[in-house]
Amino acid sequence: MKAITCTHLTKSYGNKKAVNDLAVSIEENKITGVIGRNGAGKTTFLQLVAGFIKQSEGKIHVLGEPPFNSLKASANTIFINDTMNLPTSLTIYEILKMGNEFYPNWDMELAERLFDYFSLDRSQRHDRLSKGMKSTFNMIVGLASRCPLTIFDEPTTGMDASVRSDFYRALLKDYLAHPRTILLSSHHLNEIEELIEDVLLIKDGTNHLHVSVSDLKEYGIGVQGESTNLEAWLKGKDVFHKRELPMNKAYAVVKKEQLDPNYKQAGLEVAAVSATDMSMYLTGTSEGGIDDVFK
Amino acid sequence: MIINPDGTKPIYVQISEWIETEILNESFVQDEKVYSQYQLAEMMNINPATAAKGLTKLVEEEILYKKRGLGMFVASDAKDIILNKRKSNTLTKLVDDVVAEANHLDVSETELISMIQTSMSKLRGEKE
Amino acid sequence: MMMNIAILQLLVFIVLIGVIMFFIKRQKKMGLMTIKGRSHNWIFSIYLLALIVCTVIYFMIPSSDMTYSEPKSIEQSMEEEQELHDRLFSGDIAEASENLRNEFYFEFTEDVLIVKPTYQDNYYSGNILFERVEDFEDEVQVYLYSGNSYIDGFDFTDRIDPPSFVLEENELQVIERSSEISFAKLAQEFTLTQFSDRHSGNPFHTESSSYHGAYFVYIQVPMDVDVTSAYSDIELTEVK
Amino acid sequence: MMSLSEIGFWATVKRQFFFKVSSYKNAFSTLVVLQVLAILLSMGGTSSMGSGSTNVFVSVSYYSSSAVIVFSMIWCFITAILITTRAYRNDDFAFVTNRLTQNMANILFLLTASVIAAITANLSGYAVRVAAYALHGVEFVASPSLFNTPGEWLMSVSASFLYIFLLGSLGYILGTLTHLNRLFMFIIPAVFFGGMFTGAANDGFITQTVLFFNDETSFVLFMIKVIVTSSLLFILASWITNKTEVRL
Repeated sequence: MKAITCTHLTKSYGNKKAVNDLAVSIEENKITGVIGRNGAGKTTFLQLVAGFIKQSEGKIHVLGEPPFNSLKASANTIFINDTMNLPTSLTIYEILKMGNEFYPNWDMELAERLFDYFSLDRSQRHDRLSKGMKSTFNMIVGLASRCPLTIFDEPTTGMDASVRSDFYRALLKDYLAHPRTILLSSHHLNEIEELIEDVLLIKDGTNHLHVSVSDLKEYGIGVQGESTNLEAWLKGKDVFHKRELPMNKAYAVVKKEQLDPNYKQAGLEVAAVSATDMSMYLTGTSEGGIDDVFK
Repeated sequence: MIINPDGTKPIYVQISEWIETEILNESFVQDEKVYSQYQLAEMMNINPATAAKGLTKLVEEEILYKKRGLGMFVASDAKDIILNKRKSNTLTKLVDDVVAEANHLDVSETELISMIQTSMSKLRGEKE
Repeated sequence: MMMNIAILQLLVFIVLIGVIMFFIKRQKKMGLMTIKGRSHNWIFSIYLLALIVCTVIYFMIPSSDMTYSEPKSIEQSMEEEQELHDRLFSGDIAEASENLRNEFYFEFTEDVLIVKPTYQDNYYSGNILFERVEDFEDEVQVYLYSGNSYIDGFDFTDRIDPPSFVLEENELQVIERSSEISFAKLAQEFTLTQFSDRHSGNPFHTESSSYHGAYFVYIQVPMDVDVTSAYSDIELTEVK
Repeated sequence: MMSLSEIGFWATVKRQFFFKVSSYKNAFSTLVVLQVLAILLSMGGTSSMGSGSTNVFVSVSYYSSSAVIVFSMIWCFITAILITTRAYRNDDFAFVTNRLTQNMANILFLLTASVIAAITANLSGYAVRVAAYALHGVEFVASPSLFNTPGEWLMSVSASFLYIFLLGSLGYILGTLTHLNRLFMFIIPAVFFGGMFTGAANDGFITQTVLFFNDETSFVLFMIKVIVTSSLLFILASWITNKTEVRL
């Protein structure tokens, strides 16, 4: 069964299409990383999935039904975001108890343990928490709710490195014990690369690539050599990235399947490309990089 | 073992290589059950699907065998397979390097072959 | 006067709305426009307790401290006064003793009695009656009657200082004294008056009705005494 | 594998309602502040009348909790506007809801708030009177029928409740309209209170609307008018909000 399926999914604000003709189908009980640059449409896509907003065009099904205004989708989905609203008149501990009331799978014991582990103050109010503490608290809500569809949108904003790794570890352990569909958005993949199974790369509001992380790692290959030789060799190939190097050399990233054996004759060297770099090249705006600015 | 996510080697390859090393170290002996994908995920802090892929790779190479519902076990000739694989991998790499170096130094193919033959007869002579 | 009240009310509400809007603007995510901070459950509890205590106290106020009034219509008051008027004009003062407010006795040896009421705004609102009594000899008897005064059915006639009389030579002066009366009335909420016959159509204005009883000066003089007024426009009525 | 949970409509409304009661509980502190303010204003006598007949000057101070009821109406109005603002609407979506359950829970909350406000406002009448009794060394007059019967007290509470709830539903629809266009935020209160108290629009829509309720001398008809009007306003508000999105 698919947890999320969408076709031609479009969400426009005025003339701008935040999500544009996106088609994707995400399998149940997988952790999927939603990766994209700022403004690529990640949050809009996740809000559509959470049923917070209604699509302008296309179709979306979450856990079997359109999520907008669906009580079933709401009960089985939780959306965690650093700007998420929580009542400020309740203490954060009261909010946990409220979550316990609302979410059928809520694990209060887990919530309390995490609460104590991260030494949160029970009588504190959500709006008074520091950015990092707020993210930590939101993360606890997201984990404890044990929703069949759990969405974390940039969950680690403001967290320090140790809390961050604690969070990913907690997420993994809880996922192992209670497998569920998890969407985890981030603009850098390297942090979550080990954790996720699939990657959904979003660029310009649409599904740019949806593959497993290991496939992403073997998706492209870096080629390096004399500029002129490289140029000649690159003809007719899909180039994801290219940059000039000192001494008239250049580096380019192409699709691995397009690596023909004659590269050695052209005096070129090859090297694998990390998934993080690959995702960066794929979601980048143009072939050129920051170096082009300084030409 | 520490997973290196920035490395160019996919994580599942790192996992399978680690298990191979454990078998060579005899941490796992013949017909012993190895870690499950969940144990690996927990230990290495990785997605269980990635761990499963690493295990599957070893099953494909017949280093491990699968018992339905019970888990993965070390094959009887696992050690040999690993050793052979590593040998051939290492040797191939060395040969590649030699060829590349010979190319740089303008050493012709026949010259290189004769160098290898000399080296081999020297080795034979030492043994005798 | 009414205009000023309307403007005042408007001002109060503009200020109130302003204050509320200020709170909304300032604390866009506060615990519902309140004093910031922790929950204020105790504020509400204390308030409720205070209200209940006040309710108990209210019912413990001795009933003697309160005057209860039946609402009385103006027509009813006017009818009562007309009755008094008719009695006095027919000389039936024994029947009017209920409305007697003051009486004076003077020795009088003159031939003409000049009644000099106190003018207010060039106008005297009372009635002056006189009666020639057969067995009167060198004497004048002055009775002051008045109709009852009501506000919202509450009879405050007793609280008014009635005018007194002074005889100087042959001039009978009416000395009016001013009275200031203030009292509190427990009104009903507009949510109740709306569905009763006292509905006024304005939730901010409690309907009130007041009636001021008129004065009747009743003078008894000997048969041979003439009674005149100090002012030409004041009418004297002889009761026969 | 985690099985999907089915949640009933009314179960969700119930949870949302209890959530609102506990997270909006501070609104009741505001109610206390406003009612105390109104009580203090009422202690001077809500209306005083000077009347002179020649040399007699009479002044009467009327003591009632009418002002407290009016303040409670304003409170409910403002509270209803507040709970329609984005900040509060979005809070609900942190937990389980859809737009219909959200509106239902809001209506239930406003109903509860109106009942509480009506009861305290009517109780405060005694506070006003006790204060008048204690503070003013003046003649004290009471109508014989003043709140002597529980039936009358109940009717006053019910009528207060209906008035307060009516204002709540008005605030709710106006708050919802401001979702559509920000300009409503300033236009509506200005027109409403301006029109109500200056008397400028004596035959205008606002006066007619006020009279529609305030001139109704039959309690049953009044009740029907309020219930029908509030229901229509809430249905309209629910219809408008059924398409609103949660913006972060």
